[in-house]
Amino acid sequence: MSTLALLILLIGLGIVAWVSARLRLSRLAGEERTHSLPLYHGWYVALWTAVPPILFLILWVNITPALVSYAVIDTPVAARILPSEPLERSALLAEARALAKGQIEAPFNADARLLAPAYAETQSRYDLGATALALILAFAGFAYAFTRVRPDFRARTRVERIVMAALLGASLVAILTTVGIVASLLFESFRFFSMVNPLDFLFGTRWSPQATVLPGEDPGFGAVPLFWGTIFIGAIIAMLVAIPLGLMSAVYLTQYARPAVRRWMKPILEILAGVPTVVYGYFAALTVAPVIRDAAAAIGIANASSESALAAGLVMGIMIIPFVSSMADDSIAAVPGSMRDGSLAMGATSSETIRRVLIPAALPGVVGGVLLAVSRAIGETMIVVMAAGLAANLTANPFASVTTVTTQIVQLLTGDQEFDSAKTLAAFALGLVLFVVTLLLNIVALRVVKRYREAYE
Amino acid sequence: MTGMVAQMPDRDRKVAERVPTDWKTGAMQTRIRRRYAAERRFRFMGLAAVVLSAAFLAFLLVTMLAQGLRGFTETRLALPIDFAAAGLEVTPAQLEQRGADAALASAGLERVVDNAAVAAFGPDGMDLISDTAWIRVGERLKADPGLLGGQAVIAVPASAGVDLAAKSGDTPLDARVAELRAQNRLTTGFAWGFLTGADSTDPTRVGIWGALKGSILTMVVTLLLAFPIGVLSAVYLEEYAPRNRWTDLIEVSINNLAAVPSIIFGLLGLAVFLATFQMPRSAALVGGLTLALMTMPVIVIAGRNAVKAVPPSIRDAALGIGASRVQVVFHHVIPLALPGILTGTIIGMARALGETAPLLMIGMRAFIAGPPGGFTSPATALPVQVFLWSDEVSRGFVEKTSAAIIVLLVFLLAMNGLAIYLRNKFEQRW
Amino acid sequence: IADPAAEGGEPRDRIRIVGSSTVYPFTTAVAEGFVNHNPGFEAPIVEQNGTGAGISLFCEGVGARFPDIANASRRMKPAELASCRQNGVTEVVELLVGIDGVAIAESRRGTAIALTTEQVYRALAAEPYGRPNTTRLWSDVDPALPNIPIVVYGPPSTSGTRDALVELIIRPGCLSNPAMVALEASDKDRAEAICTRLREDGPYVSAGENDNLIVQRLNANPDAVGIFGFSFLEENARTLRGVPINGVEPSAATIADGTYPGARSLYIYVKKPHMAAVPGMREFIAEFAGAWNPGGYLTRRGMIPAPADQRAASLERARTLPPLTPSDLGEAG
Amino acid sequence: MTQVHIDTPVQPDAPAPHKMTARNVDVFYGSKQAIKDVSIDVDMDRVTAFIGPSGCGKSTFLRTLNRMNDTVSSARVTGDIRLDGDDIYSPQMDVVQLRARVGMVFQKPNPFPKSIYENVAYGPRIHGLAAARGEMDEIVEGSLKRAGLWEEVKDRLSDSGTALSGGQQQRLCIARAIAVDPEVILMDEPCSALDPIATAKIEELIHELRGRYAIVIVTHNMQQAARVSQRTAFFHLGTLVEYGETSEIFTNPREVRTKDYITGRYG
Amino acid sequence: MTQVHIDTPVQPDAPAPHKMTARNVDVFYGSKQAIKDVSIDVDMDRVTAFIGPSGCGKSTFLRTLNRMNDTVSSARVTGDIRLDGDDIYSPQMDVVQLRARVGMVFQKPNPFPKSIYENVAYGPRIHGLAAARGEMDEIVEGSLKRAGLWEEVKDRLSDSGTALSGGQQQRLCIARAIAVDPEVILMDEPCSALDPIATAKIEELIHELRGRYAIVIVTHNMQQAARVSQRTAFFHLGTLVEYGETSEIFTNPREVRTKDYITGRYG
Ligand SMILES: Nc1ncnc2c1ncn2[C@@H]1O[C@H](COP(=O)(O)OP(=O)(O)OP(=O)(O)O)[C@@H](O)[C@H]1O
Ligand SMILES: Nc1ncnc2c1ncn2[C@@H]1O[C@H](COP(=O)(O)OP(=O)(O)OP(=O)(O)O)[C@@H](O)[C@H]1O
Ligand SMILES: [Mg+2]
Ligand SMILES: [Mg+2]
Repeated sequence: MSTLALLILLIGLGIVAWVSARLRLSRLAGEERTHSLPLYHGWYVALWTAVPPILFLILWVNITPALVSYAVIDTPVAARILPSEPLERSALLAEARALAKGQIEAPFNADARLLAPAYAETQSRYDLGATALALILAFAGFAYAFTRVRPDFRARTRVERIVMAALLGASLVAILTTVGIVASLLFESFRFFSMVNPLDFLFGTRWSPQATVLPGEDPGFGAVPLFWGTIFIGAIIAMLVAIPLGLMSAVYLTQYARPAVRRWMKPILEILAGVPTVVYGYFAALTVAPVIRDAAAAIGIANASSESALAAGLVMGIMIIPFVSSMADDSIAAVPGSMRDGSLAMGATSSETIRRVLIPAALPGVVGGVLLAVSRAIGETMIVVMAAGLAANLTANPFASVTTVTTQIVQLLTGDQEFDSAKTLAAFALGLVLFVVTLLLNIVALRVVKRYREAYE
Repeated sequence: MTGMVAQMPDRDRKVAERVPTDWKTGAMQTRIRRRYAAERRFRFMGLAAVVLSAAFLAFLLVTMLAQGLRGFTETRLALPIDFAAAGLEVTPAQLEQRGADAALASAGLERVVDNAAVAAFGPDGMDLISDTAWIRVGERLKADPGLLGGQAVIAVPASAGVDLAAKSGDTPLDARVAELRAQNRLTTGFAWGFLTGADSTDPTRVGIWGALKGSILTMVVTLLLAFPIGVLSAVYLEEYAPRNRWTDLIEVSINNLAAVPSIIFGLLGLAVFLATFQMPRSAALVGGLTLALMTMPVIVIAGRNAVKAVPPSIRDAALGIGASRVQVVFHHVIPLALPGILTGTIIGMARALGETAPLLMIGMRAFIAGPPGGFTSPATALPVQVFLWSDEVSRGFVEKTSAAIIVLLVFLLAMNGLAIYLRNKFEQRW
Repeated sequence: IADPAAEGGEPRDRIRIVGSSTVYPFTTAVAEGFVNHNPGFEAPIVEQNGTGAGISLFCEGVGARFPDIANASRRMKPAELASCRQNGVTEVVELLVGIDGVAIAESRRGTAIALTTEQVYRALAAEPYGRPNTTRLWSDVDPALPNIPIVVYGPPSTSGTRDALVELIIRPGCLSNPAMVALEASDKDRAEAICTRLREDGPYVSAGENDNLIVQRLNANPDAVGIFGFSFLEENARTLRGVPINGVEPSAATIADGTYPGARSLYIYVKKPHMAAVPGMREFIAEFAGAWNPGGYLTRRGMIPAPADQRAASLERARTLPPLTPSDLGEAG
Repeated sequence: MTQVHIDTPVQPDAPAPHKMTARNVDVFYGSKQAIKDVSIDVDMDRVTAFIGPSGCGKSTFLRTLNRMNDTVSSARVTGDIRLDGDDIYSPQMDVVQLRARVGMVFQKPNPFPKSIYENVAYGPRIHGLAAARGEMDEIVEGSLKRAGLWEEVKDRLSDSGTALSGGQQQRLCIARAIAVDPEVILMDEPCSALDPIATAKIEELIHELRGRYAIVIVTHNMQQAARVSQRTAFFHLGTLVEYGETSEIFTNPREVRTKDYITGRYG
Repeated sequence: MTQVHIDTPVQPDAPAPHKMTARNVDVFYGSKQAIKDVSIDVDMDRVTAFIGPSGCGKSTFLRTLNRMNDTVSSARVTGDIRLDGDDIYSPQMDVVQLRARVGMVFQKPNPFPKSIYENVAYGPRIHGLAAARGEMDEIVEGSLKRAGLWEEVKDRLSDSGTALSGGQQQRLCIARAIAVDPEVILMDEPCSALDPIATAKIEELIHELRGRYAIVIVTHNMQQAARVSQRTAFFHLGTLVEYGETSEIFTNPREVRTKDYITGRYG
């Protein structure tokens, strides 16, 4: 029986179990009040019936291919034709299996045809076993749970415990993801650092990665220009745009604008954050960058690059406006209204109230928001890929081309180079740095925001 | 209290010294005028910030529209073909069967069309019509097999050069196009092919459907994974989690994941899904998994806020009549928090839909000439398509890139609009 | 438990192609033509990951997990073939599909200059002939050249065009000096460094992979020179002009006959065992062979057709599929 | 504080068992003690009022009586609280059943954002009290009638419960509590958010319900305590200062703090 | 409602001008009328108390007296309110000055999250009342002394105002209001968030301030109104039910609603 059919059968059995548990309960209980509603008894028995065999099936689906393959290897045909080289052998086995399942018509290796019947035969034997085992499990589970159905049985508590386990499991996915990220970055980074000295990487000022690192030579993996470029674009230029615009927009919308204006303008500004970054990148590269270059040329700056830090930073700043403004908005709104009333009642004007009371009181929240915005900006990729170029310059000239960590990751991993080289691995090391920096930024930002929230709650 | 009484004489002495403030003096009036001026300036700065930000948005959208709308049209050339004389080895009966495309391709339709172009427009005829004009002719034939027996004038897509010359000029073909236009052989129409086709190397033939379908498949995977996991963990963290080091760790992870650069998720996908689990490269499945990990924290955070916003009085009410905590959550909290959760989900999904960098990492930047068949077949996604087209050699791709951006923006604005609508509709009902 | 059959990967229904980004636009065009002309087959997947990376992926083995075809903007190296064979990829078929040029170009509004490979090397190398590069103006390189600053927009170090630039122009410019030839014999690594490293102090600007942007920059800065694939020059012939190298201007003709130094042959490498196992391989190769002739659609996309005799030879190979042997490469190399 | 001897004023004649008894109850929020050594009895057919200045622990103590404090993770209860002689904090006690038997009405009316019918039917539904739809209809009607709301809402049972006026909402909450057929009803300042007319209605309702349930009511309004209760407990800073017959407490308090509070010297 | 004749109880002897007068004031929130036709006088050297059940409009009316209702966009005020004879709702009236002259203290102490010194100095600074640093020091010291807080905080003027206890915070807010040298001080339930001891301190402070300012205080606590005020206004459902000498209102109310309220029949 195919796995899918078996799955459907098990679900069917679960439904039968659900119904029969309810019937049994109503027969046993009669008019008596039961501890748990029939529904929970139904679920309890259904889960016991269906879940163990399904878990078994999942396990089974993952291990049978291996078991079947080993069984096939032990057949006389296989002993005769299987090559000894592991890769070839495995390719042959895979093809034989595909032939046996009818997934392909012709194999790469003609020998696979000889092996296919053995595969088909073994596979069907194992499938039969799986079906039998699954059914036994289902009935055993059913019997166990069914006999426990009694009016005073606390089925609800049991079922709820399972629900809680599911909830806990879901929240662990976040941890798994974090672990996955750290593991995948750390492993490759270690390999990189075995080729390149970490100090050279972190403090070197020349970024010109070569695929192979010759001993005794500057490997060109000094990431300082990348770090600088990232900070220059993401934390300096973008913030010069985003902080004043975002903060003032938040102030205007929360303190001055009529509710109708606020209701409309806020979501409109939020669209700025919803536009895909690849669109910003295109916009920056094709519309903003040429304007900036021409403007630079017009004011006599020679050699203005068309891929300037300014173009990327400017557009990124625009993208970040809603982050700053919504965080500022929240923090200003979180300042108790009594502060504002207190100041107004002293005869302060609105702007005095905002500047001297509200913003200072909201400052930690605003700062936290800005830090989050910075972390978002330094992680931004596409705008820089498309608009700021690849030149790892260590320059403070906004009209020059600079590059960022994320851009280099994309370049290193999608450009023309061999895998496993220092160049590829460098991408993971850069990713690790990026991850650590955003982690720190976030922890600081969340601390700041939280402490400040607590101050008012 | 007794202490206060003791100080009283001292206080009274000091207090009497102040003269009442005179608000009518000139200095005071000037001061007040200055304060009001500062107030107006400040307010104006606020307004300017809002207007400026909105103007950026408007400028961006208008630019994209202006550049992209032309991408939805195509230039067509009226091409007379004499099928009867061309010797096409295909019968009308064949055209009505399933293998019609193959029959036409092997019958040499391409050659027939090329010859017709040379016959109609002179030696440069083949440069005037699109390389794939014959496919359009084939479609006409399939729709109307009767044409095979005679002559017909069929509007076929013009080549990229002609298209460009007709739309914007300033190309080597300008003169030729003017001539054709004078002969009334040039028409412009809506490029349906753009909405139904897939990637191509020829700007006159590219379509957005392949990328769109890739995006849809990716989003389906993302939604199916991120939504339930996100909602369940939001509920767990907000309603059940004991305050201890573990939950702190989960919280920190989630908040951090929501801000981790998207490209890092790409690296994760590369290392875990592709390298460790051996999943197929370039597949929507892997893209969806990667984006789901990215979207999940966004949903968790929105979900927690929504759950938090459900007034505790509702929980008390349910607990007070003997509902268990799981019943409280599933009967009351989740239904009431749902609008908030959905809003967060839509916003997270919109972000995932616009995401490019992680998809580049897992190989969704390949050239794929047909729409993806399923979750494991190779696919691209809309934003990646935009990125790829922006890098194309041919100038014809500029307007196609903008057109793709318009399609992408329409989707995103619709999603954001829906989120805003939900938020406004369900905002604070209690 | 590890499955002994799992390393072979799942069976495939479509062709997978990897390799050079230079050949990529042509291969994708062929892939598209292939789908149009053979509606029954799935569209091939074409990835651009560079000649070197592509060949190394290609050479990893025979079977569904491995690509069927590698695009290459240069010939396979004997070492690469050796690694192929080591992994069981014994039957590799080499097909010459056409010729591409690395064009040096400038805006039509600028002062026309002509260069030699040696001048280019001296202007762009990090250490021309072992000494630090101090040139700032073209006239520093050679007094005969105009007195304008050296601004060269070229491919980044991650790009295949960069490899071609180095192989076709920079290295020959370097090796035109006999001392360097001698050095190469004595200290290969040092010679490699001197002859292939490009300067990073400003005049050579690594532009993005996006060649369109280079074109834009040249239009903006008439004194600048750009280096990119010949097809971009053709596409933008109205605004750009090719810079003659060693007295030869880049054009379809000079590239095809090999007189332009920046010309390179484009290859695809095919695994013979895959021809039977992957659906559509034969048709795909046939499609390629139909498209590379003069007037074929590849040439309309900027590829320069190979000379007629080479085309005929390739066609014959596409039919008979003779495996590549080390001696073939030895003859070439 | 003087130890209050709780048995004196309660039952001078018969040893009828108390519905609920609390003995030496302490409640802590983290390390902060909110209730100190409180002992009290709750009887059927009586309304017991808790009074005292803000923050003295009235609500806290009330919530220990049906273990609603379990929801506050920092809260910890010691001492002995029994319902019909069963220790409600013992592991054998099922909180869900406990809360069905000891219902609660809150300060702010908190109907579910569902229809009026569903609001009342929710409790019976989760406890499986009605087998059929008709039975449920009966329960809903009966509860609404006893809560004195039936006449006002019988034609719009499917309207949202939140669309009612404050006083109606509070009566709906009472109906909801009654619907699961509890034995004790705890009310935490049930009228403090209501206008005088609605307040009067609720007070009247309490009078009517008294015959059937043991009722405990927290109130800020001393006049209200005097009007509705038979017995009054005065809390101050977490301790039970005085506990006795309402008439006595209001006319002749034994403690000076009680007297000061009742006459408005503080609070 | 019977029209209250407001002149009768006020000044039987002399026509000394009132500090503030309100005549026929209506306040609307959107279309909902919160205050109906209220007329009242506020005099120097007197404390006027507003009492009434929750939601009757006490705060609303209080806030019309220094135009704090301007901050509620839906609020609309009609009628005539004068400060020293000037219409405070006329376009010529500068709100900034008005609020400096009519100070306000709120229900919940709301010191700014700044130092104690800066809290008090804030008003004088924005109004430019102090030319030099020394002058400002004097203002701060004087205000804190008058608010009876100086001795408690003089050694920690640079500590944050929010670090004080609730009662101290409220006195800080009073000091802050005093610092701009107002003529009228409005207090909206200034003690409702405070404990009895802090309340007593504030009540004492009000007694002392009475000599210098016209004071209006809203309170829920009738005993408090009786203790601190000379004149009392009783509001109900937005109307002014009774207004007169405190002693009279509490001992001999003319209206039955007033009496019911004072004796705890409702509210
Ligand atoms: N969840 C909690 N965590 C910590 N402390 C709490 C909590 N709930 C109440 N408290 C504290 O316990 C004490 C008693 O609070 P409780 O709410 O029982 O008072 P109350 O008498 O009901 O007051 P009120 O009349 O204002 O309702 C107060 O000091 C309060 O601050
Ligand atoms: N900003 C507002 N918008 C709409 N209605 C309001 C607003 N503020 C108050 N109200 C309404 O106006 C009426 C009077 O409210 P107000 O706050 O003045 O009462 P109050 O007597 O101060 O009550 P409390 O004793 O509870 O403070 C109430 O019905 C209230 O709901
Ligand atoms: Mg309470
Ligand atoms: Mg009020």
